[in-house]
Amino acid sequence: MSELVDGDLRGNAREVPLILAIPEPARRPGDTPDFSSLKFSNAGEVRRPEVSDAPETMYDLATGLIRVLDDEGRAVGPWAADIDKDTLLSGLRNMMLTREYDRRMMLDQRQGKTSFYMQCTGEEAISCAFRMALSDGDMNFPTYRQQGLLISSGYPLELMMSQVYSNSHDPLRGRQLPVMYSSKEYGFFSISGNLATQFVQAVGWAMASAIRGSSAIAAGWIGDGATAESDFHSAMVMASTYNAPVILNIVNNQWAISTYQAFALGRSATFAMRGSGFGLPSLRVDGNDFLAVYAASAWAVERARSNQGPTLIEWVTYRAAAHSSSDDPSSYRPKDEALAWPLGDPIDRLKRHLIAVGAWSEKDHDELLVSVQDQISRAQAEAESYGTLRNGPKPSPRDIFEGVYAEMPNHLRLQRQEAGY
Amino acid sequence: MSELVDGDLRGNAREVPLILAIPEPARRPGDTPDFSSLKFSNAGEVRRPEVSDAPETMYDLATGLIRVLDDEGRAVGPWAADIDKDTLLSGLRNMMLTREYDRRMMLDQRQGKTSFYMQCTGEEAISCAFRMALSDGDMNFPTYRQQGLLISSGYPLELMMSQVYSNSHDPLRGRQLPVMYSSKEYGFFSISGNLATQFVQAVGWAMASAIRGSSAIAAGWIGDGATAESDFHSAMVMASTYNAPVILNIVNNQWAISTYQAFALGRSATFAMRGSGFGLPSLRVDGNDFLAVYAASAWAVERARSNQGPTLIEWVTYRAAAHSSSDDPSSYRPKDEALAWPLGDPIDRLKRHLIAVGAWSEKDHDELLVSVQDQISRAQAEAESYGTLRNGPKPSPRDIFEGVYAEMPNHLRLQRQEAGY
Amino acid sequence: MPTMTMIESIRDAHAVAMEADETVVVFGEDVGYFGGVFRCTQGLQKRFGKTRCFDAPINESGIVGAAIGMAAHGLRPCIEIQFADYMYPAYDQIVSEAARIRYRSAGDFTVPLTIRMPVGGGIFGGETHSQSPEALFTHVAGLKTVIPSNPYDAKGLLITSIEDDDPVIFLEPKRLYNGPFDGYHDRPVIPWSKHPLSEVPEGHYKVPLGRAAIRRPGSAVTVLAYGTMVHVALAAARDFNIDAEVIDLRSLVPLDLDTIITSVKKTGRCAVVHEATLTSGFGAELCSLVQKHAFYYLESPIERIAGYDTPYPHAQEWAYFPGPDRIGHALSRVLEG
Amino acid sequence: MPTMTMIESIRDAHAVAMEADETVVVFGEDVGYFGGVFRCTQGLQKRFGKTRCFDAPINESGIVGAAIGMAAHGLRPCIEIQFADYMYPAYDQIVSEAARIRYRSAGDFTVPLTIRMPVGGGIFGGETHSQSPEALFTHVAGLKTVIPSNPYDAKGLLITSIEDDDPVIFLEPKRLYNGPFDGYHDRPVIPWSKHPLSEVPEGHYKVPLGRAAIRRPGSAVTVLAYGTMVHVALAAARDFNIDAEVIDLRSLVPLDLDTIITSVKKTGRCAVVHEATLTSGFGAELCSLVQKHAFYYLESPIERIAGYDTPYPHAQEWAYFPGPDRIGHALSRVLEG
Ligand SMILES: Cc1ncc(C[n+]2csc(CCOP(=O)(O)OP(=O)(O)O)c2C)c(N)n1
Ligand SMILES: Cc1ncc(C[n+]2csc(CCOP(=O)(O)OP(=O)(O)O)c2C)c(N)n1
Ligand SMILES: [Mg+2]
Ligand SMILES: [Mg+2]
Repeated sequence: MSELVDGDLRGNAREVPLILAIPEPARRPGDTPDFSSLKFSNAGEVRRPEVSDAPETMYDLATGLIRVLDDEGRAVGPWAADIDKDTLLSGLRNMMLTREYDRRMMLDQRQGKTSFYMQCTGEEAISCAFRMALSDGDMNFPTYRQQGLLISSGYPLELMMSQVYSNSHDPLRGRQLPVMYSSKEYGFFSISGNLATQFVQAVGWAMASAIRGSSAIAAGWIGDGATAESDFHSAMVMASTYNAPVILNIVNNQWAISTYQAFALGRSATFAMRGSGFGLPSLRVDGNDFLAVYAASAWAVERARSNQGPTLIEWVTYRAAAHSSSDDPSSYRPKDEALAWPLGDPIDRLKRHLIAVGAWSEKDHDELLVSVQDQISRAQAEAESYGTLRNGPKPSPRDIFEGVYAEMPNHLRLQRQEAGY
Repeated sequence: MSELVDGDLRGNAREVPLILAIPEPARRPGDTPDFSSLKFSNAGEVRRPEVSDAPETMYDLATGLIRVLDDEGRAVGPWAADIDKDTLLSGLRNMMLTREYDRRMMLDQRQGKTSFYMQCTGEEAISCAFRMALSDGDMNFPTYRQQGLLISSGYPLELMMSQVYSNSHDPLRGRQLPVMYSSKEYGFFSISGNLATQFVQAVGWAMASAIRGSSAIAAGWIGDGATAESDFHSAMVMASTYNAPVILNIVNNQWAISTYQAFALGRSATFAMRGSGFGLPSLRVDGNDFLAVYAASAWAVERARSNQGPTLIEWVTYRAAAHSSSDDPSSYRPKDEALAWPLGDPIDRLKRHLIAVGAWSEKDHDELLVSVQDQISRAQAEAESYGTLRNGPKPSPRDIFEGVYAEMPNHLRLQRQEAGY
Repeated sequence: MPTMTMIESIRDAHAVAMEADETVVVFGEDVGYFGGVFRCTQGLQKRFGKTRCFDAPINESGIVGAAIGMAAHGLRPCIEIQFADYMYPAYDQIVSEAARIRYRSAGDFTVPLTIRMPVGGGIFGGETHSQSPEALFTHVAGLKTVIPSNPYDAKGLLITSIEDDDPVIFLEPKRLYNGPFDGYHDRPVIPWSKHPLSEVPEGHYKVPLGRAAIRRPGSAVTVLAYGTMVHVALAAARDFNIDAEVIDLRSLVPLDLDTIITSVKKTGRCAVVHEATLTSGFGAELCSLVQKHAFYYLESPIERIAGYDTPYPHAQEWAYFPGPDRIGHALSRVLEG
Repeated sequence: MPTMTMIESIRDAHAVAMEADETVVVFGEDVGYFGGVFRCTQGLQKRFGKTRCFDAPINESGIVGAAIGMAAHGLRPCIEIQFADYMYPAYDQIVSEAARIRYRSAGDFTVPLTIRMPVGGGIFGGETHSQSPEALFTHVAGLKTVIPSNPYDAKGLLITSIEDDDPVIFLEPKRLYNGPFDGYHDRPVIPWSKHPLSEVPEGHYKVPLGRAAIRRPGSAVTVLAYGTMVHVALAAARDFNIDAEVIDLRSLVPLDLDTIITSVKKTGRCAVVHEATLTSGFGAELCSLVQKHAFYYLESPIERIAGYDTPYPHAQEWAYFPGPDRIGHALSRVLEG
């Protein structure tokens, strides 16, 4: 293309034509999956610094991978904490509930009961274990793939489903796209359709907590792709400058719709390294390892709660399902890539750990699955009785006009009257 | 303020009230200046890696400070290159021209010949030496404090002044605020009033150069304060992802109007570290050391030109003058802080080096100053003959309507007619 | 002549423009390998190579900012914002930069840039996949704003936009991508192939900016519409038996004021239709122009039929959408007034 | 009663609001130690402490985004954008977030946030220190947009805005900061102390949103104005000897439509004045409302006197600015029409 170069763009010493680099995933549809370019540590390999250590001594944590569960399901290394069996079992249940919930809602979307749905298959450990490390009163600023936070906090499943169905019991009165839940009471900030905006809002919430001398901390959530957004930077700057009590979570599930993580990552080896550039302790953690997630979360929670400031965490995982009900990943990645994911499945791994330590059996597991499926079915039946997007009772069109402002201004009242609602 | 805490914000294990950290400069008006918190290397101390070294082996360069000139004016260490005398003398002249130009324009602003002016006093080495390391055809995307780039490229001073005066010879036809120059021919992109936008535009220009197989590279410029802006991030992401042939320059002059650099910097030790978070080689350089600036610039230029990708450079300097003609720094920093700046004055340091190596004398310097002042005076007289903002010939009001689009649309033609121009 | 959907004709416009001019480059989120979430750039990467059509990080400001830099270098970028609802992070680069660089540099640098984005509702997309932000562009001097209503115009206008030397905002009514939509959401979808304006010439042709099209001549009332609402307005005229003159504006800036005023002087009545929220929508500008230039011809107040001044709701989409019924009743008011 | 400049009354409003409510926090670029480049927050950090009034990194999106998070926590942030021209990087947080969080969460979270920003020209600020982007806010459902024209209103409206439970965009005409300005740039500056509306009560008082003020009763034509243009319109009426009824809107959303329509029905004529660019400016909305609600009373077309559809130029500032002369001639046209 050298005929395109203007004469005046040529300098003296310019022999080499410049080249634009375009990232490309290792494998595309039809290829055999291959994750060999990703660097993972072994379970137990990464050190565990004190929460009070100076951030600049911790930059190595941004390139390793904190893992606790080894291939035999044993908990090993410095991040292996003594977590009681009940906690682990409730974590297992929460993950399974999340997965069954997703399965059911996806099915309902396919059956036309709603317009849209998004699963978090394969990523359940991250939100479920993280939520268990938080306290009530703390606030999450989630993306659309942290339904596990709500489920782990005991939020009524039938209300989640009612939101997905946009039915007459939808707490958001039909206004929001399915999965865009909101619950102040359960520490779950209203989800935005615009990527990354929540990340800096989380920092602001944490700043407010500090301004008010409260002890509640905040957690921001973002996907690997969305770290490219500007508000990722805003959040890092604000958190770093004001030492805000916030945990900034990057869920790196390798994909952003059809775009491989390398487009957001660029030349850096890991997303966690972004935090080092802001002087923040930054952990890179196996997001499919419930025990690692729990331990790293608890570590960051302690840091924030004790006025030692923000922590950035990159959770390494894989988006096993489609991006959303509108997406078909088989057109941009190998069909069986999820199965080849080297960090396995989080539910399976926790189950094997529990069996390995003698706290669980295949039979227990089967029974739990039945119980979980039963719980989902009952919630679903209840939610459907309140209507779905296509059938049954619905939020009122009057609701279109309400809640735009605290009090309805005249011009909206007029529009409502003209509309006849 | 604990009565402010809502009951429901309290968790279980929350003894410690959280605290918001607000950065504060070491000294305020009335205090004795103190820069002891800044970490500087000695001249010659920082190593010089090969341009082709792997970025991840270079992160130490982001925390050191590349310096060449020692306290005796000698050029020492691995970054001391063999620069011929003429280059250094023309660098000296360019810096002095820049300083005298600033002095004169500031005076003219005070005398009402224009509305506004911005000096770069103390920062001259950065743009002057950098420009000398570039080739014609390369493109800068500057901020308002890189007049040294234009001056060093031989752009006519009377045209710069005409822009400042918004007079009848103003190449920008009176449309732009003073100092917002533009010259494609001289490799100087149109300056924007909105901070940081140019940083990612520079990356785009470099990407285009690579797409077209050209060999011209781009340089983006940004202030320490403006690194907090979102487009700083956009630039880093784009440059890192596409390995764009661009040099990303942060001019850290310690202040952003009244705001100390720590508000943008946060917990990180240096601005250069931001680059490490993107896997980019990142240099931290004494910006008041002409030889260091030249050497580091040449290194980064070679990297970009040879398809090895972007380099981030933090130039450490001090904004010796007010932010702009509208600002009075004595209300937010010690009056004599500039004098206490540990890295000295760039003109003075290059002069002492030239004297130390026997290539210059006080007398030569005095003569050069006279010649520079004379050049400025002649240019000024010429520019003023074309009018100033308050007196003499001016751009036409017709110009308001032209150049909004390539061709004037009907609605604008109508407005111009109605306006009577 | 082949018939095409709007997606196909947009894809074709890209290919024609890229074939004709090596400086045309295309990029955006998911537009490279995958070909865009609406598939409007499918096949381009394969055909023109990875440096002519490529994926981008999710950073709208960065995408537009980089495109501005490319344009300053002499390329002609045509970029996609995945949904218009996601253009806000890029708004500074669009308003403060793309729109003003020619002016502020006195022509030293220019920005021949096309920014495509899907707009409008009707797909149960909720508040962040349904917006129509055209008025946020028409207020900005230095931008052109274009919105086609059919495959023929989409291709011709997109080629014109890419070849234009100024930044053009190219709005694509997503509800029209796969077929014309007259607002009756509960009736079967009609394919584009049944619509005459799906006949799209092969190769290069242009539809000029600033030229409206009269889609239905009439004498009772002038209806100003664009994008999806052209089809809905036509349905309203048909079903309410109103002899409306329906004008498809096609480009909002520059605007074809002559066609508008000539029509209003003939009909003596006027209504404006858009999906965007009413207050300060582009309909307000149209009203103001019509009342100024045809004041003494107007027999009744100009009506605006628009989105309500609320966010775009999900479940209540069809109560919110200005459908044929709402338009029909408004037109009746204009006729009675 | 003390007289105050607009800067002083804004400063005072902050102090009163912060004193009354511990949840009010103030931050922005240079607003802490220094007290803001226009000194509107001077003294607040000293008086209320560093966690109630503080400096911010230069990141408008971050400032607004963090403020939204704080508001969700229960604080009432009042933040400054240094110039309205620099709000664009925050536009996504304002439009997609602040404006919609109450709605999308069905009241679960709310955003009691005030965003102050200086607007308008007249200080030789060039294209990026002169803009008037009010229409970019009035188009957005969920925002309120307020713009005072004098010290009394500035304090009362700012207190009301801070205490309001929804996001309020508070626009401060910077050319009025230090004195009323009637558009005659070459005449000596008059200090606020000579103007009756510089008398500002001490302590707490409110001026309600959505209530316009008639600054000059008249019978010949209704002039709708806000901010600086109120003073310029009054000068035009005086110097062209026109019995205009000059209405100071004070808040654009919510709008005092009653006062406007009552006046137009009385005068039968109307003109709208603003500094913002004409096309799709807020004047278009006002025109549309007036022609709809007072159609049968109007005797001539409504005129808009506004900024030209170009960026704001530097040297030609006074040719660009809609001064008393341009307004006077337009009013004469309205009277003749
Ligand atoms: C500002 C903005 N730009 C673009 C989109 C469209 N979009 C929705 S999800 C998505 C991909 C996000 O990927 P990632 O952050 O990795 O999260 P994941 O879906 O993998 O959980 C994109 C581009 C959006 N919602 N908002
Ligand atoms: C988007 C935007 N926000 C705010 C401003 C106002 N402003 C102009 S210069 C400046 C300080 C910039 O400081 P820094 O980046 O350190 O550059 P320096 O002036 O020190 O060279 C600010 C806040 C602006 N011009 N643009
Ligand atoms: Mg992802
Ligand atoms: Mg600075």
